Amino acid sequence: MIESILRATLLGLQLGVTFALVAAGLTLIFGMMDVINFAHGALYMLGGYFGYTIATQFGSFWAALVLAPIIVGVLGAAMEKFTLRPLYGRNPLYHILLTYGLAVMIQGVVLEVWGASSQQIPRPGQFTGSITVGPVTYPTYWLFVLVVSTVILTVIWYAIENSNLGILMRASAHDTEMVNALGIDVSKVFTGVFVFGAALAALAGVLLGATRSVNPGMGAGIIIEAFVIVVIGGLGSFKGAVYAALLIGLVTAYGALVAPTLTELFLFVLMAVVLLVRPSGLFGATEAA
Amino acid sequence: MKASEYLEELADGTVLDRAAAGSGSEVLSSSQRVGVVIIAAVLVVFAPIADATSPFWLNILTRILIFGLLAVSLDFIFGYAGLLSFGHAAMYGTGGYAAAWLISEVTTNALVVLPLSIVVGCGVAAFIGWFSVRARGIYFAMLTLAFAQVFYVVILTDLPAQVLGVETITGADDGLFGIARYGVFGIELGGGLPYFYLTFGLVLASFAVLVRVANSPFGRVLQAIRENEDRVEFIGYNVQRYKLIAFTISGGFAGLAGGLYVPFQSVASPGLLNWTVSGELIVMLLLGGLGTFWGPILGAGVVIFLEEQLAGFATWEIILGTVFVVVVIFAPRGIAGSLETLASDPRAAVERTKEALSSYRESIKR
Amino acid sequence: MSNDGSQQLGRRQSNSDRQHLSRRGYLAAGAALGSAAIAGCLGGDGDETLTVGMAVPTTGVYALLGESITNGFELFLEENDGEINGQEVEIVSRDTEADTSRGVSITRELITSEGADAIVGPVSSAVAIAMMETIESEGSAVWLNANAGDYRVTRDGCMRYHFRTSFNDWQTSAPLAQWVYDNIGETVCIANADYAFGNNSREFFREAFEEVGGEVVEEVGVPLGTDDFSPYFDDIESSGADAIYSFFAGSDAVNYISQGDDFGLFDEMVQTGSGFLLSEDTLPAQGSAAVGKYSLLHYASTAEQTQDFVAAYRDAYDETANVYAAQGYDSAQAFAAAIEDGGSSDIDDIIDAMRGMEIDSPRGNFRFNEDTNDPIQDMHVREVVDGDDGPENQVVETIENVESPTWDCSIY
Amino acid sequence: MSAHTNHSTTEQTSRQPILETEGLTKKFGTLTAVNNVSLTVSPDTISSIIGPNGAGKTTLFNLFTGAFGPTRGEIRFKGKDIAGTSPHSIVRQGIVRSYQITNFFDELTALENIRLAAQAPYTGFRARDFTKHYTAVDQAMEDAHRILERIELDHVAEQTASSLSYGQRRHLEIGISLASDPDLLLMDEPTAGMSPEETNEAVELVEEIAADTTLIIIEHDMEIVMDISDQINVMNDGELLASGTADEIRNDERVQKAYLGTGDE
Amino acid sequence: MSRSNTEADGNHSVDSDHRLIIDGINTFYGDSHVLFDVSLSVDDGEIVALVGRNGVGKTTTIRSIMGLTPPRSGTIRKDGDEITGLEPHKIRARGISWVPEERRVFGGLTVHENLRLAAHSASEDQSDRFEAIYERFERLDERRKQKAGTLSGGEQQMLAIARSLLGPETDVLLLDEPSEGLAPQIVEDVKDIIRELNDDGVTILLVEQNAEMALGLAERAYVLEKGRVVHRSDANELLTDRSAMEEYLGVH
Repeated sequence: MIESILRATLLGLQLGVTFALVAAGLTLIFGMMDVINFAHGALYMLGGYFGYTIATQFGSFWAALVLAPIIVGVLGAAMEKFTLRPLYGRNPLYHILLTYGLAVMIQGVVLEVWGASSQQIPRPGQFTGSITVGPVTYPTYWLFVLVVSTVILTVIWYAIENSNLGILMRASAHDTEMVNALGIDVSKVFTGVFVFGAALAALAGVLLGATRSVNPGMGAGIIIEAFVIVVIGGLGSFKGAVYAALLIGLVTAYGALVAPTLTELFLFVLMAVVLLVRPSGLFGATEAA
Repeated sequence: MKASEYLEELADGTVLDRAAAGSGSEVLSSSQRVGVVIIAAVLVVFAPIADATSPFWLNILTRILIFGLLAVSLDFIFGYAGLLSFGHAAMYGTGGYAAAWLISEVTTNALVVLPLSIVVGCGVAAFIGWFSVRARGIYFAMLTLAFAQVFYVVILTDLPAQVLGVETITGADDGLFGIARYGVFGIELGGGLPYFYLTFGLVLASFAVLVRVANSPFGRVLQAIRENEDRVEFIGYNVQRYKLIAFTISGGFAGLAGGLYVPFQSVASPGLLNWTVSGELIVMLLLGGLGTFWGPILGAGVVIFLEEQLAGFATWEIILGTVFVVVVIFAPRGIAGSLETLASDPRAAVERTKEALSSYRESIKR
Repeated sequence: MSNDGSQQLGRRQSNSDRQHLSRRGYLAAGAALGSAAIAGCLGGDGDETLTVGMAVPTTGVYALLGESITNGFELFLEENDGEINGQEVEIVSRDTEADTSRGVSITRELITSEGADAIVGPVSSAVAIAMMETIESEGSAVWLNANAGDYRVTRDGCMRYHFRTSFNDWQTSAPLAQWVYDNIGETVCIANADYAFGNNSREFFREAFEEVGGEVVEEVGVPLGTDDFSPYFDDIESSGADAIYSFFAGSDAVNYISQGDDFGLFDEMVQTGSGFLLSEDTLPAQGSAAVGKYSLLHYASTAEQTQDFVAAYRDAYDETANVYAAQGYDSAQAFAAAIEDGGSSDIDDIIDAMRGMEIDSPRGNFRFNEDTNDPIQDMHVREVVDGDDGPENQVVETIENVESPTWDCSIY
Repeated sequence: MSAHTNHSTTEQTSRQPILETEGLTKKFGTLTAVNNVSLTVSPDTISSIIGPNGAGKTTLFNLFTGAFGPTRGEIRFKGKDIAGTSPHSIVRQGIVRSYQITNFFDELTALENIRLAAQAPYTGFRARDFTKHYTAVDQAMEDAHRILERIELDHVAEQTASSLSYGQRRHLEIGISLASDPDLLLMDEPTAGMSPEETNEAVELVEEIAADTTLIIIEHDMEIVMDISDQINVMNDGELLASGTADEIRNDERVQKAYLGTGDE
Repeated sequence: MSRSNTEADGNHSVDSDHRLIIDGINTFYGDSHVLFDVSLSVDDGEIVALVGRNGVGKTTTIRSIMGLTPPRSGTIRKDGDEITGLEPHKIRARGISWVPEERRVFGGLTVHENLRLAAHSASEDQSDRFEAIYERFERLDERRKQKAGTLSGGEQQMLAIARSLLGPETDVLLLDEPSEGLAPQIVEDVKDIIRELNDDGVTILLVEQNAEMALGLAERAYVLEKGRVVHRSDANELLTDRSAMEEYLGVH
């Protein structure tokens, strides 16, 4: 019993930090550009597929971990420049339709290129066994995912709090026009944030693609979870997304222990409750602004 | 501009105004009414021909009408009253399930079942709305999404049966199947043509009712809420209650659409309630033209037609996705908006297209 | 999260059906009201072309299955120059997704608009159950059930139009019970995907296992489309059973096997299950984690009698033929034989010809039960071993002529 | 520069106040926007609220209209405590506010803007409110036309509000408030940004309205304030510094120090 | 008044004295026409006031110059180079800096972060300039780590001005309603700062509702009404012209 709770905790944390990688991009993109990016799940999926191809073709997981986010980042840049940018300043609804269209498109492309069957990214050789700590035996690779994601999140967190770029991002989420008038080319920042978010989602796709199967439904599967996280955390808040992702990760893991069929229900009830109690999410900016 | 400003604009609908045709005046101008009547007449005449030559097209048409009704019900609350509901699938699905259950257990009489579908749609909408109408903009959308997904999961996991300890109520992931079509006083409406006429009649009537309500004192208050929610409150209207009632009315028509769709398909499946249905509906609305009432029906028609036609192409998702992307970038007022511009001033339409293209080039150059 | 949502985000049509595009385009141009469609509706005698409607998913978790069925069907046609009994065969393929409502729509469309003489599919049992009403009421096409194994189609439907060219869920579960009891142990933990098909499999297996004297000590239901299985492993492990019996398919099967391996689930317990747990579509992704696990299916790509089919399939599609491809192939065989035997594409003639028919299948011969149209076939217990191109299934025992219950169905 | 002559001082004191606050306080987090304000407004008078930016004038208005509830204290309107009542029902009870920044329905016509407000008392959730055509609420339509004439916008009735000139928009703003048939009208800087002629017209309109409505006005133009007010309330830092007639305020030392400063406006 | 005479004819020639020339700009918000052929100029080292009532287009003029709401026609030149229609960050790079109405400091950022952000757009390292800024704005120095949203109105105004001085060298400062909502004493402080900056050589275009304050600071003034320049003159001259003050600005 204790073991299963500890394991579920580890799983919940691991899911939390990887979900946070996906949700971080989503929330930052919303914060700065007011874009509700429905295609974000598709970018995560592309990460999984590029990761799979690279890992199997070059036989190196590490190449996949580095290259897939770069490729998806470049695709994200193109997406931002050619489809999103002309729509800035319009009602965010149009971005919903646009990115919905993009998600459908990318899914079609994935089916064309990779086909419909489930794949899995081969794990790196060093992480095949499992580790036993106290009462818990846990697969090494899963711990690796937990550690790597946590490290990346911490670095991002620190950067957002302290670096010039982080200050820039927070300021842009607040008032892009003012940032622009201070002499900063905001459209470059937009592209940068979008690329960054896309690469993070792709990174999560590679990391999870070696524990979960890579399949054409994975993008649409994660986007709703990501939305729930972003909404609970507060649209535009990175900090909120991280906390909410951990919350959702743990709810998912514990929910499976308690009442598997109702886990999904918990997520939405949680989201509804948070919105009713704090309409702008846990760390929403609306009240402060 | 700040996010919060957009949200405010979204909430009070000032951005949408420009997309919405006919705001500030009558919903559905008299020339548009004539158009609706003509199209309706054509459909009445065309139906038996289609039935005799290619019943498949009659089927498509029936589906388009049902989805058109669903789209108009959403347009009433979203395009007209400015509340983006991301949970319309819940009312649609529960209305459908109610019909399925009643038909299998009680009666196939449409005069009994359909009103109850409407009541169930209203009830679910009132429940969701009661929690959600206090929120605005994106938050309203997210709340409706959350509650609708709750209904989806409840039906998918057959929670009522689990709670009551009976074998099945919603049929879980299988849904309810073998649902017969309606009869009215012993007249079977099982065939394609009778069912088409039933649907057609009800959709037309619903359309007329919604247009009428939109043009009623109540409806005008909704329009004002879309434009400036706060001020409506400060000229003495109970805005929350207006929103709740509007959402409930809209839910009733969504329930009716479900009640028409389920016997038509002979199954009620949990997929009816999934968020993707709500998402597809919004696509239909934006594609057709928000706030125009007739545009969304057109949008429903185009989406269903494209899905059917492109289904022969291996890459159809890519094509469909591209169509959405192009429309959204170059024709933000939807098909209805483009048609209106084209009809009123063809030269301006050409100009606008040129403008749209050059501003696109401009924006990607930077 | 359930995968139901994902299946709807995009819908897609089989890419194995390209030659058909031009006709669809032609129809799109408005000719749908023309003579081709009318001729199709009339069906039957004097009809030069036979129309086969493929009602299978080409998107979502079941997409690969749908594609394989179509490939198998087309392989047979190619081997016969695209003709059956001298008549040209046209395949019209439509995506059911795993959406019951859509399944009904396209079944209706295939029959009424395309004038299909046969409906092949579907993959999902929920879709099959939903389709029953339409097939029955249209009454003009034979239904070659190429995968949907839910016994309720036999029990509740019991339709003369319905022929299983595949299996039913009793066949892929119950017969394994005796083998597990004899070869592995007396206690079993059942872990299955918590939906109709998985639960049917669980019930059938438990009944059979208890009947032979074994004990089911734990049952673990996992929601369909689960990404992370580890929270469920503790219950399975702590049951202390000798064996696990599972029903999972597609990405669930991949996740369950590879994560179970990660967590050392199979160190103490022997994994068994329905054949879909360890099939050609999942093995490459499961990799070495799959080795040493047993499953029951009416097909094994390594079986001797199957090798010609596997070779032909590899030539055509550069892939190892899976069970779904075989089912598609057999659907084509059954249809062709019925047309040739009956000498007509009239629905009644087809049904008469097909009743009790024996098929020379790549899986080994099978015949239709004369009361239920369900197959009577050999079932293979298979073990995953390391092959030349990665893991593959080796038949360890064959249970012959497995005949399922009739569930009070007597069609004729 | 004398007090408005329409209302005599004896009349004011002899009648029950229309609006009365007691210890009214509103805090936003750590900021106290309105601090322990007790004031009295007599019916059929013009009261002004003056004070520097941030003194709490607008917050006071927002408390009166129910935009938010007070942290502490009472607001009595016609003897009834209305603190915490929802804005729409406060409007129905007779307190209406007009805005400094025009705040109406840009895409609707001038007539529609007014008609909507005039319609409120005649509309509820009865069947006919859903089935009738909106133009068929005769009483509201008549009221709307009457008010349009009164604010001299009848010639632009069919133009959309967004196409009106600045001055016209200001009039429309007042018209909307009048359409709600207020007993107590709160006006936020009715002359802000107006030219001298426009200002004169606006003052005339205000005085005309005052003939049958109690008014509370936030205004910066001291000359106007001194000219038309029966009572002047001076606020500073959320507190009510002084309250009295024009002469009393003019001679109040605290007011001179805190607000009028060096000025000889 | 030779200077104002040459402008009165409306035809400007490029003159090296003119830091900033706005020539016949027409600006729209959507379909609504806000500025009508507005022309004005600001010379090197000057303080010029742009006054008028609410909603006459003062802020729009500033926004047009800054590229936030680019004019549809007309030209804007800085030091003789046309900058019309450039994006705001490019205009900032040319030395024009903007202190907006209502200050618009980044409330969630600390005082120091606000300044770091402004310095970010400069090509060279500006860390040494921070100290000069903090020396000038002592109140900010004390509150380096405080969130800007918690500052008082006056402090926020100081921060907004300080922020405009970091980044690329500022030689033209566009000040929009710096006295708005400030207590009289604080307004005096703001005036002092504006004078100091001007003494340091910064050219200033000052938009004010508070006409007396603006005219007290400025050398020259333009009066806007309904989107048009209706008056231009020496600031003192306008200040003493009671009828003009009353007519245009409602000051009695």
